[in-house]
Amino acid sequence: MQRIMAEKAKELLQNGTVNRVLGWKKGEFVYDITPAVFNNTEEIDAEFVYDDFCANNLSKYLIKESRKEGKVLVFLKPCDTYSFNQLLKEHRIWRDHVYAVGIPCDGKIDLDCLKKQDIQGIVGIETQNDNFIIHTLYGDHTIAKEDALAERCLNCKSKKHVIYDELIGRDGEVLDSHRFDMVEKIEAMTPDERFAFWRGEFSRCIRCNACRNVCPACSCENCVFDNPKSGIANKAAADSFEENMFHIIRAFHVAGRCTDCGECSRVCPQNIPLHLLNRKFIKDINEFYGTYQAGEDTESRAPLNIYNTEDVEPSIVYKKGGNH
Amino acid sequence: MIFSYYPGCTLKTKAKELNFYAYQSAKALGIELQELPEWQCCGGTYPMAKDETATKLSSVRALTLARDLGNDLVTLCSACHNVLKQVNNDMQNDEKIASKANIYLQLKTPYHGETKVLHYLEVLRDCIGFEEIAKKVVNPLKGKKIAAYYGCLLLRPSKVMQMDNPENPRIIEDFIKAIGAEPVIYPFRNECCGGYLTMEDKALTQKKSNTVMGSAQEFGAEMITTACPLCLYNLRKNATEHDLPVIYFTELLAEALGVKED
Amino acid sequence: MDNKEKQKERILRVSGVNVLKCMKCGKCSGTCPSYDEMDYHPHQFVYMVEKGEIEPLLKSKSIYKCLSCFACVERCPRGVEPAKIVEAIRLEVIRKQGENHLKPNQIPQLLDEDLPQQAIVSAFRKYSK
Amino acid sequence: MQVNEIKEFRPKIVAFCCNWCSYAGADLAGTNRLNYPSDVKIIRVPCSCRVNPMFILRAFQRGADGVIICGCHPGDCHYTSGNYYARRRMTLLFSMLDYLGIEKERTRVEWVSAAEGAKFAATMNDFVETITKLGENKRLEDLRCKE
Amino acid sequence: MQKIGVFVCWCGSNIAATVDVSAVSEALSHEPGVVYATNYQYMCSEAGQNTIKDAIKKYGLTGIVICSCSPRMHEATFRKTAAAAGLNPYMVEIANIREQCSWIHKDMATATEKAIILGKAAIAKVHLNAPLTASQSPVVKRALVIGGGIAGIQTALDIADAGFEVDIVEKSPTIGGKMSQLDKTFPTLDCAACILTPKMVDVAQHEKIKIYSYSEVEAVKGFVGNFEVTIRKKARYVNENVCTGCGLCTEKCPQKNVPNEFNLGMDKRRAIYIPFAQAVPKVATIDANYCMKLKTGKCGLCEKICTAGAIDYSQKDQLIEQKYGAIVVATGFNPIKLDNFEEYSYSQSPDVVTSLEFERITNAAGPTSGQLLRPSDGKHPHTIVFVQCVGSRDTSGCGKPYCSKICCMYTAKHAMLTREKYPDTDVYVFYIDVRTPGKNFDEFYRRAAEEYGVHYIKGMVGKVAPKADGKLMVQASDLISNEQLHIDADMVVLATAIEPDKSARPLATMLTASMDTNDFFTEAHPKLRPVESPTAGIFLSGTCQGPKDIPETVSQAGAAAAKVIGLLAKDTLTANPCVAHSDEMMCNGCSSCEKVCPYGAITYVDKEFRMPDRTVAIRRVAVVNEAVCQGCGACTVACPSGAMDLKGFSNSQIMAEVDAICK
Repeated sequence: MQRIMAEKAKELLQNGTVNRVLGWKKGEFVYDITPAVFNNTEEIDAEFVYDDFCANNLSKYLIKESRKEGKVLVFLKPCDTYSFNQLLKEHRIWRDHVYAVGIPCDGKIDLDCLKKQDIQGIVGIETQNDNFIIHTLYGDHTIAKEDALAERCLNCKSKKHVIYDELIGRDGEVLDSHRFDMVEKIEAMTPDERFAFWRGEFSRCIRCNACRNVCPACSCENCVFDNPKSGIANKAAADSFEENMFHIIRAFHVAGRCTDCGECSRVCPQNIPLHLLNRKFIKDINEFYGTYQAGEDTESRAPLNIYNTEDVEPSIVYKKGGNH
Repeated sequence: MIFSYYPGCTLKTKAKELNFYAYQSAKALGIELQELPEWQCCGGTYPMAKDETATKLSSVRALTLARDLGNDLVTLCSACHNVLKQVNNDMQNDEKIASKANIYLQLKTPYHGETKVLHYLEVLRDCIGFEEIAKKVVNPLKGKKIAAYYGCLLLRPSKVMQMDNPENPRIIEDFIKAIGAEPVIYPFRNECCGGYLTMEDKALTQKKSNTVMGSAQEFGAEMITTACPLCLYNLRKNATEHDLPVIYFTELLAEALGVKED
Repeated sequence: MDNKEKQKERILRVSGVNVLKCMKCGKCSGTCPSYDEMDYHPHQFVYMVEKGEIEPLLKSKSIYKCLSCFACVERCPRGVEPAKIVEAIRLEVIRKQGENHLKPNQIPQLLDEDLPQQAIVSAFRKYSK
Repeated sequence: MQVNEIKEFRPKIVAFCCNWCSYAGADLAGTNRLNYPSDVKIIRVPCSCRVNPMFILRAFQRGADGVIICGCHPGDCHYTSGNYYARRRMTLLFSMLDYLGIEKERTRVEWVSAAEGAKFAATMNDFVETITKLGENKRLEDLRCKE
Repeated sequence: MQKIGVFVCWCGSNIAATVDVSAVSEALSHEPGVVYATNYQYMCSEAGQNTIKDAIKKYGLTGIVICSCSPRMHEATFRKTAAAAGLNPYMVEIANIREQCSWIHKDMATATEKAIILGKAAIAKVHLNAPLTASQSPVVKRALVIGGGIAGIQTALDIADAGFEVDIVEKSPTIGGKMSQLDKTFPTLDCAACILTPKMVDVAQHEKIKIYSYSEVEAVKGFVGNFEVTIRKKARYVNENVCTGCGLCTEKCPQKNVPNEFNLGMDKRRAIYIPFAQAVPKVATIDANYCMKLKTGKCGLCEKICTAGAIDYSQKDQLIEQKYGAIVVATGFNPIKLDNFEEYSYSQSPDVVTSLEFERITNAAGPTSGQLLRPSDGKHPHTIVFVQCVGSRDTSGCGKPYCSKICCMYTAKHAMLTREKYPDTDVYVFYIDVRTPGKNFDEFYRRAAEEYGVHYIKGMVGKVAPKADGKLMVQASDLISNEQLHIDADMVVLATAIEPDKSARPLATMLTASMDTNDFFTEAHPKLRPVESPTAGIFLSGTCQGPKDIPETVSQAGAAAAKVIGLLAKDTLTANPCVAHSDEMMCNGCSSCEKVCPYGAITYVDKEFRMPDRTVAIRRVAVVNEAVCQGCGACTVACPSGAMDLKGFSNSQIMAEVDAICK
C-alpha cells in the first residue's frame, strides 16, 4: 500500500496536479510517526511511509495547508474523511486547494497495547491474517490484531470514505459498531460511581492541551481557554473544578461537530478516555434527535444548530439519565 | 391476537352466558382469550378512598400477571372493567397507593400501571374493527331495533376509562350496526340502573330501571343489550313497568357470527 | 386540633378531594340519580365538609343511597368529585366497630336466584368493613 | 471550641430568566405577592438561548447550589426559536453533567410564561426544596471560591 | 474604573416596608467604584429623577444603578433621566428589588440581604457596561389590521381617520365578524346590524382603507416600524372588481345544499354566495368544496348568467407582499365546541342550541326570518330553558377556566326579548352567579327578572334528555329551594363559553407575540399597557385579548388605534442597541451563528488579516447586520470560539452578575 500511495503521490506531483503532499513519515523509531508535508518526489522516496502505525488524522492540517498557494494532496483514511468533510462544512478548508485521496485502513495499532505485552525495541511490522508480526531487536512477536488495535479501530464506525477525489483500493461500508457500549456501562453506574470514575480520570489531566491541539473540531482561531476576555481562560487546572470545566466545555463545544475520530484519546499522555465524553454527546443526540453523524455530509444542519418543535424536554434527563 | 382475560366472579356463575358467548365469538374472530391463571374477585366496585390499599390488591395482582405475560388485559364485565382501569390509573398516577401496593405484594418488578386494560368492546372496535366484524357476520340481525345500555361503569369516569364520549357514546351503537341491527338512541342509556342498591332499596332501583327501560321503549327499542350482569339483572327484574328483553351483547355477537350454540 | 377538625381533615385526606375547588354551581345535585331519596344532597356534602359540619352527614341516609355512578364526578365543572366525599363519609361511619350497614346474616334473605355476585360484593364493600 | 454550631443550610440559587416571558412571570409573582425563598436570585437575559453552559458552570464554581433556566414555552419564544435551541443545549448539557456523576437535580429548565406568576413561584419553591434536600454543591465546587 | 452612583427607591412603602433601604444604600456605597449612594421615596418622581441627574453631574458618574421596581416598568424612564443628564442611557442598570424582592419576602432581614446582593450584581454588571448608541430605523406609515370584526373595523377607521393607510385582512368573504350575526345588543337593545352596517360601509368607502377579504396572513418578517407581511388572498373565483353584487348567481346556482355558516348551518345556501345582504365587499364567492364546475368541470351556470362577466373559474390563490409599520391583531372569538358537554344533548337534539344559534333564530335575516320556532319541527316553543356557564369557569379540563363575561348579559337579553315577543312562553334561566358589572347592566338583568317574569333559578342543569314526544326533559338543581327539578322544555339554549379564534395561535407564532394558556394574547402590562403586545409594534384589539362585550371592544379598538397612530406619527424609531457583535479576530467563519439566527442578520465576508509574522491571511468572518439583529443571543452560544457576544448582555457582564450573586 505504501508503495502504491507513494507512486500516486509522485505521479500527481510530476503531472502538476498537486504541489505538495500531506502524509506520514517515520520519526526516530518506526512506530514514532509524524504527519509531514512532502514537496517533491525525492522527499517522498526518502521518508514517506504508510503502515499500521500511521494513526494520525491529517485533516486538521489542511486548515493551514489549504490556505497556502497551490494544491495539496492529502491521504485520508475512512474516518479522516469525516473530519475533512466536517471542516469543509464549517468553511475551514479551502476545498479547491486540496486533492483528497482515500486510502483503505484495517485499523491502527495502539502502542500501549504493545507496551503492555512487553514488546520493546520495535523495528518493523507485518500483517498476517488476523495477526500482526512485530519485528523487534529481540526477535519477532506474533500478536492477535484484536489485542493490538486501538479501541477506536476495534469499534470502527465506518470503512466508507464519505469524500475523496480519488480512491485507492475499494470503498468500505458504514459499520454497525459497538462504540457506545462503554458509555452505556458508565450510564448504568450510580452517580457516585460515575463521579468517582470521572474524578479518577480527570484528576490525572495535566492540561497539556494535546487533545485540543489534535482535535479537528477544536480548530478555533483563538480558543476560549486562551482568551482572557472569555472569562474562562485558564492555562493549567488549579483544582478539580477547573479539570471538570475544561473537559465539559471542550466536549460541549465539539458536540454535534465531533466525528468521533478518537484522536483526543489517542494523544492523551495520561490515557484519559476523552472519547467517552464525545460519544456520550453523540449517543444522546442520536437518541434524542435522531441518528446524526457529523462529517457524513456537508449540507445537513448540526444537531445543536437546528431544532424540532417536538424535541424532548430537558427533564428527560431526570427520567432516563442513568442510575440513581 | 392473544389477550390475557379477566372474567370476574359473576361471569363464572350468574353471567355464564356473557362469558360463554364471548369465548365463542372471539374464536370466530380469531382472538385468543387466555384466562389469567390465578385471579381473584375485583370487589365489584372501585374503592375510592385514598387510604384503601388492600381492597385494590386483587386488581393489582391481575394487572401484574398480565404485564408479566406481556399481554393486554381484556375484561368483559362492566364492573371489573371499571375497577381494573381505575386501579391501574392509581398505580400510574397515585404514588402513595402505588408504593403501598408494591410493598404489600413484594413484586420482583414493581408495578406502575404498565398493563393496558381493554374492555371486550374496545377489542372489537380498536383491535378488530367493526367493519371487519360486519364482514364476518353471517346472520345479520336485520330490522331488529336494539337499544344499547351503557350504565355508569362502562364510561365513567371518562378521564380514566378513556373508552368513549361519556355523554354521547357510540361504541355499542356501532357494534349494533356491525351485526346488522338498528341502534336505538335514547337519553338514559348512560344513566344508572340502580346498581347494587337493589339489595338495600328496591324501590329506588325499580324507579331507575323503569326510567331506563321506559326511555328505550319510548324510542322504539325492541330489545336492550348490555355488558353488565348487574344492569341486566336490574333491567330484567326491577324494570317492573316494562317488558323489553335484555340480552348480553356477546350473545348477539355470537348469534350474528353464526356461532351461537346453546 | 379538636376532634371535629381532625375528622374533617381525615375526610379530606381519605377522599382526596379539595372541597375549596367547588364554586357552588349545584351541577352535581342537578345530575344525581338518587337525589330524591337523599336527605342531604351531593352539593351539600361538599359544602358541609368545607364548613366542618360533618355530624349530620354521618347520620344521613344519603350515604347509603349514593349509587357510586360517578355522574357527579363526570359532570362537575371544577373536578371536585363529590362521590368521593360521600364515600369518605360512609367509611367514617362503617369503619367504626359494629357500624356495618349490611351484616352477613342479612344477606340470605336479600338474595334471589338471579342476583349476580357482583351486586353482593359491591353492596358488601359499600356498606360493610 | 467543642461543638460547631450547625448552620442551617441555605442554598444559593441562580435563575436565568428570559426577558419576555419568565422574567415577566417572576414580576407577576411579585405583583401577586406570591412567596418563594430569597435564595433565588434572578439574572435577566434576553432569551433562554443566551444562556451559555459557561454561565452555569461558572455559577457552580462560584458557589451556587442550583441553577435554573426559565424561558418562554416552546412555540412562544419572542425570538421565535431561541428556546428551542436552549432546550437542546440544556438537555445535552444536563445529560452530560449527570454522566459525570454530578447531581442532575441541580440544574433545571422550566418554561414560564408572562402570565404564569403562580407557576414561577411554585417552580422556585419546588426547586429550592429540591436543592435544600440535596445539600451543598460539592461536586462542582471550587474551594478557592468558598469563604 | 467606572464612577458609579447607586439610587435606592423606597417606592413609598412598597419596597421600604420590607427592605431597609438605607441599609441597602449604605452597604452598596462601599462597593468598588461606587462614589455616591442614596435612597429616596420615589425615584421615578420628578424629584427622584432630579436627584439622579444632579448626582450624575456633580460626581461625574459614568454608570448608575437604580434599585427599584422591575426594569420592565421603569428602565426606559431612568434611561431617559440619564440621557437628560448627559450620561449614555445604556450605562444604567436596574436592580429589581420590588417585584423580585420586597413583594415576595416578608422578613426584613432576608429581603434587605437579598436587595443588597441584587444591587451588587447590578453594580458588577455596570462596571462592564459600555456606552451604546441606538441606530434609527424608518417607520413604514401603513398599518395592518388582522380581523374584520367590530374590533378590526373600529381600529381601522380610527387609524385611517388620522390619515394613515390601513389594510384589513379578513379570512371570510366579508367583514363584520360576530357582531353581524347578532340580533339585538345589550343593554340598550338596539339592533346590531343597524349600528354595525354603517361602520362597514364607512370602511368600504374610506380612501385610506383597503380590505383584503377572503385572505389570511401567511408570513410575517421584520420588526416594529418595518414588518414585511405576506398575505394569501384565497381564490374566490369571482373577480372582485367586476362583480356588482347583484346576487343573481346566488339565486340560480343549482347546488342548493351547502350549510350556511352565517346562520350556523341552520339553513342552506348555494355554492356561490354572498354571506348576507350587507356584506362588505358585496361580491360573490364560490365555495370550491361544493361548486360542481370546480369539482367536476360540469355546470358553469353562474358564468353564463353573470352579466358583469365576473366569474373566473381559473382564479388562483394570490400572495401579496406588503410592508407595515404596525400590526393590530383583532382575530376575535368563537363559541367552543360542545363535544365535552353532551349531557346537554347538543348533538342529540336539534332543539338544544347555542346562544349564537338562538341569536340567528331570533334575527329577521335568520333561518326562521325572526320567528321564534324550534328547529326540529318549526313549532313555537312554550318552555325555554337557558343554561348559563356551559364550558365557562370549568377547570375539569372539559371547558375553559375563565368566565366568558358576555353570557349573563346576552342570556338576560334573550330571556327578556322572548318574554316580550311571546308572553305565553315560560323562560327559565339556570345560573351559578349573575355577573353584571357594567353600566346599566344590573338594571337590565333585574328588568328581565322583575318586569318580564323570567324565572331565574340558582342551580345548574345536570342533564337534558330528549323525549320521544319531542320535549326535552331538563333535570336540574334548585339550590335555594334545595330540590331537584325536572322541567319539560321545548327548547334549551346553552350559553356556550367563548374561546379565541383558532387562527390566533399560529398567528401569534408568526408575530412572536405571546399568548396565555387559553390562547388569548398577552398584553404588555395588564393595567398600564392593555392594548399592546409585549412584542413591539403588535397591538391588540377586541376579544383576541380576553372576553369582552361590544362597548368594551370598541373602546379597546380605539385605544389600539391611538397607539398605532402614535407609532406611525414618528418618522424613525430608535432600534435596540443591545445586538450581537462578532470579534473578527476570533471568528472561525464556521457558520454556526448564521444557522441559529432567526432573523438572517448574520452574513460572512472574506477579509484580509495581517498576521503577526507579517503575512496576510484571508479569513471568512461573520458580520452582524445591526438593524436586523433583535438581540436574542442564540448566536453567542452557538459560537464555539466565543467570537460572538451580545452588547448589553455580554458574557463578561453576565458572569460578573453570576459572581456577585454567588459570592
